[in-house]
Amino acid sequence: MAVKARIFVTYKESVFDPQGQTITDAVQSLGHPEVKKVNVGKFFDVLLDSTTTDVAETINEISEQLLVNFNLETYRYELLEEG
Amino acid sequence: MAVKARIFVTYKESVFDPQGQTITDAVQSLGHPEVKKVNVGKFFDVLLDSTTTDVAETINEISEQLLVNFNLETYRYELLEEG
Amino acid sequence: MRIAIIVFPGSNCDVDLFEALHSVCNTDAQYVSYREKSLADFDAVMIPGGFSYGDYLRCGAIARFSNIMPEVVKFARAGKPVLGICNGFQILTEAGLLPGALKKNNNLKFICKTAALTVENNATLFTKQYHSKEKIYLPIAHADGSYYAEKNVLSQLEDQQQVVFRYADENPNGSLNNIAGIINERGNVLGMMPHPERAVESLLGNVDGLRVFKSLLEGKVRTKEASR
Amino acid sequence: MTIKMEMSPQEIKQKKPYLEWGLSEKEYDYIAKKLLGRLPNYTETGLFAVMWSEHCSYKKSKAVLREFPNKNARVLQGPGEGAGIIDIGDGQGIVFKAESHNHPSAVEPYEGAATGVGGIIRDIFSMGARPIALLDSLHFGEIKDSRTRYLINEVVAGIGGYGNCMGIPTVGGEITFDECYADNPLVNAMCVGIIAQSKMQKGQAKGVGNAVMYVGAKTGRDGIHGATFASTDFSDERETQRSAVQVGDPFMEKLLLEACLLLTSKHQEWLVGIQDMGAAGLVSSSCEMASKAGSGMILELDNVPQREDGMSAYEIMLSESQERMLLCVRAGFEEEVKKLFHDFGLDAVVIGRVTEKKDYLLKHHGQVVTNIPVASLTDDVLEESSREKVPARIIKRNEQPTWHPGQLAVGDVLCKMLQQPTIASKRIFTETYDSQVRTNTVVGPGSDAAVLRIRQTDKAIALTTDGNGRFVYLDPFIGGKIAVLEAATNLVASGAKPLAITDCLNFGDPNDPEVCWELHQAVKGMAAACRQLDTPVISGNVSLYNESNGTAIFPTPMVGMVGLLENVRNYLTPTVKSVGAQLFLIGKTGNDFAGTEIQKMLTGKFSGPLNDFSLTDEVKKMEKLLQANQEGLLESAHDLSEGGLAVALVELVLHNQLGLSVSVDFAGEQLFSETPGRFVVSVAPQNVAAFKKLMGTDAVLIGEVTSKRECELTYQDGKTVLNLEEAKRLWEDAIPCLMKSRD
Ligand SMILES: Nc1ncnc2c1ncn2[C@@H]1O[C@H](COP(=O)(O)OP(=O)(O)O)[C@@H](O)[C@H]1O
Ligand SMILES: [Mg+2]
Repeated sequence: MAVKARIFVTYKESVFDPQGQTITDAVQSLGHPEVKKVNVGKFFDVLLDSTTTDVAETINEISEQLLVNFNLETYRYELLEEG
Repeated sequence: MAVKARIFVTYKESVFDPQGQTITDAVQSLGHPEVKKVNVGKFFDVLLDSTTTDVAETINEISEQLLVNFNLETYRYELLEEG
Repeated sequence: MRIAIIVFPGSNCDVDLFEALHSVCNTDAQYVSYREKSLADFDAVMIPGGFSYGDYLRCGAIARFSNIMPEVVKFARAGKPVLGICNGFQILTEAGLLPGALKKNNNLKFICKTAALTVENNATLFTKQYHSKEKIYLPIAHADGSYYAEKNVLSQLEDQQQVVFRYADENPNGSLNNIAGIINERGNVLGMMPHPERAVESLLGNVDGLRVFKSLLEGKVRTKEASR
Repeated sequence: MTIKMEMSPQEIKQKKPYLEWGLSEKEYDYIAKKLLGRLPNYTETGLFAVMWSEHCSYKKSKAVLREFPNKNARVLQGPGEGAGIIDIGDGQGIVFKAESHNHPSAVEPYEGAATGVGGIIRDIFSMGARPIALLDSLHFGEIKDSRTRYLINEVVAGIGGYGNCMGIPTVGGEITFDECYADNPLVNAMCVGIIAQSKMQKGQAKGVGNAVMYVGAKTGRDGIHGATFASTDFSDERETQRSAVQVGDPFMEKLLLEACLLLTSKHQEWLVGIQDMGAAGLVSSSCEMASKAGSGMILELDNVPQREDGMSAYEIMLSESQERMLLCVRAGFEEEVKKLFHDFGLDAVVIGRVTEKKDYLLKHHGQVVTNIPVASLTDDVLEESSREKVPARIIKRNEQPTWHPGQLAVGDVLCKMLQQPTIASKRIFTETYDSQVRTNTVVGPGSDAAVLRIRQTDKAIALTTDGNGRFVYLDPFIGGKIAVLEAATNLVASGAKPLAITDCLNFGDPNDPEVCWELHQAVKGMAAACRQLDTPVISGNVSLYNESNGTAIFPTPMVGMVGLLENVRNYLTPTVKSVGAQLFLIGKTGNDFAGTEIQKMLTGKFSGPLNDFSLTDEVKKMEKLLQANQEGLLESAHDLSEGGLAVALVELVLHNQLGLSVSVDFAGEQLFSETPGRFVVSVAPQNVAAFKKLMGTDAVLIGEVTSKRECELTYQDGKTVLNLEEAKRLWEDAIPCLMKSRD
């Protein structure tokens, strides 16, 4: 059986997110003043094979090496149930 | 009190995800053969003000009008606890 | 001088850089594949613009893991000149040779136009032939050129004159402190978003970029194009 | 989408699923009775449906296309291959073609436009050429609702997204706006490449036993029936069409481009033929390669690299997954070719062989799923002669009184004119295209034509696209002539001699006899102009069924033209260069108001008959102008198009700080007349005598360049002084402002 994890990557608080701002404006002008703010992030769904001994280690490793740029971004992950 | 929802947007199953493919190749060649597949998605964190009468309706409306491209993508959302 | 032009899958300004060095500056330039494992015999390394790996994860994020990059790092650590242009700049930040990162442009679009710049530091290997605070014009062509670094990094860059080029008149992309190009502390690794290699021939309407190369090649070169 | 249980041949005959795929009952019967002598199975029926679609077979337009001249001494490759090739001397050729992606872009604008660009690039490198430039001709509805703004933003982003990533500069094109394109935008892309003549390739599969190799991206279920989708009218039931949407992968295509060019330039002895998989994917590329060589072919579909599980033969053959190429490789060199592609990280797989018998044999899971003559798919298509009928609006047209603007407040009208989206600055769009990469762009977007130098020579090429709906709508024949003439004047104004054209014929439903008449007349007009100019049609594309919910677009042929400058230093732009230079108007100005921007601005529509003109005279005039330029007599040149002389004059001084003083001997309204074939040029005082002598009565002195930042205009019935900074601001802000507004 395979393991699936979802890694969430977002801009750090201090980093201005022009896309979030643009979308917030667009949503509000579409007639949704009740929407105060939209932030955008990305996620990676990672499928690991069942032999993976230390899932957390793999996830952290690939996030830190490749998927996340710590100058701008932070991440967290969660394990997904098998779908 | 405000309400926060997270909308997850992914490519439909049948749609080719060139980004995911390229990232999968990169992760594997970094020495992680245990990673079988990486797919990329995006999410929107939406902050709604407390007066919002029908959260589900707002979320579905802005997803369908703006956030999701139904030619290629699907979405689902969940309500987040107050952070 | 022998200059290595590193070619990654998806690089596409490699030819332009080669022509600027070879045809215009009469310099010995060589393409070096991302797969190579040696930079011996080269006097300078340049990383061209383009879309390495399609810019699919983040610009430059995947390229930095290629075989050649540890060599580029060694080369830089040895104090030899390294220039990254556009995607090359992004790769240098991803590889940690330069601080900070390049975000999506504020208008969320690719922008190709001529940008006004001031030469903030003309005491570098790459800018000796410009005047201090000289206003020049160079083409930009990028979607992710908005420079970002934490406050302390920014102030260090400013304090140590590491900001080499700054956007003048208008900030096209939202770069902090209007930064268009920075150099490392040691002064041998320059990253810049504008494309000097696109501005080396009067036929194409602009020769303001020529002196980036001439500075590095130090009077040793004969050039076919006189500077303006 | 997976069809688990396919219908049997008998069921197909009874349930007629082919009707939905665009095959008529008559065609089905012909195939069964005459071509095969048996009922076609499910896969075979699908192959026929897609190969016999208009998009692949041109069954409805073939007869008309024969009107085009397609040969002269310079033509190295005419229609019939991935792209046409024209000789520019020194053993080099210029390769070019245009392609429409209208329907995919209407449904999914970003990916539709992006994959349109990707497709046309593959056509160019499949010929062995290095792509060096892209152009795009776009026609949208008026910018007045969010849907249109969305379409524009996404289409423009898709074009830039693909071209920028590939490192091919987008150097020119056009964008116009009219309500008729609201639901059916036109997205036409043109790609231009350069080739050493010794490296020209063909899409052919010959030599029994040679390998058929598949390279590039894996096959998925994308775009099944995309070709037939492009060939049928679509209404609002878009839901069902969505599987036709494909996603572009420009990074993959960049790898494919470099790998293919390495193969075609360095290893010609390994290669027999190469073709891209475009519309109708594997089936059209493979059977066309076999058909062109008179060969047969056997394919093992299990070997086709697949992205999804459980794909049927039908799906594998019809998939329009992007970024794939088909090669015919000399037997014995399969491993070398594989290695070459693997070095670029690409799949390269032998999927079949060339056979002797002229049959098209497909095997899947050990069974023969198709066994039909190759020619039945490609050559035996029932050509349809179309009934033609003159539209009522054309018959009634001559009864209408000729429309005149009448006396005008020229200054105010001109200011409003500069804000018409079709005339206003398109910079917010073109700025998102990398127009300079490869550092050959001498003149980029915003001029009459783009100019690219050819390295290692003194030469340059000039490129333009011109689509013209409004004139063709009023008079297809004269409009067709104007479309070609307009492209030629753009090149001449850039200093280039026109060489050849490609085209996209964007028309409505060909089952409508009126549409057929329009198509035929427009092609006749275009062909006449091409003959006179000696610019053969060396490639092109037909896009029919451009209507939504029953309303047709303006019939809109797009002309992509390539010209040559023997010396790059002779290039011209509209911008005037020096104070005191004399301004000349070339060509007579008539009362040509039908179909003009001023007519649209003042009346809200296009109406009335067009005045005909002599192509012989036009060509003579252009030749003289080219000669004047070669003799170094011109400082700048600009051809007159939308908005006539008034707008053209302002365009001479948009990019500098100079002014103009102009006086004409006609009425103020005629400043907006759009008589075709006119130019305004500037000549330094010392060259005026020589210039006048050469041009004779074709050139009329109308004024001079001044240092005052205004345009002083004197005409028969008045005088206007236009503040140029103000004019420039209006021209620059019009589209950004419209794009920002909200519904
Ligand atoms: N309007 C046209 N004028 C001239 N040639 C055309 C025209 N339309 C199509 N052709 C030619 O017919 C051939 C097939 O065209 P097409 O099916 O569009 O090519 P592809 O298979 O690359 O999509 C090409 O060589 C093309 O140049
Ligand atoms: Mg023009």
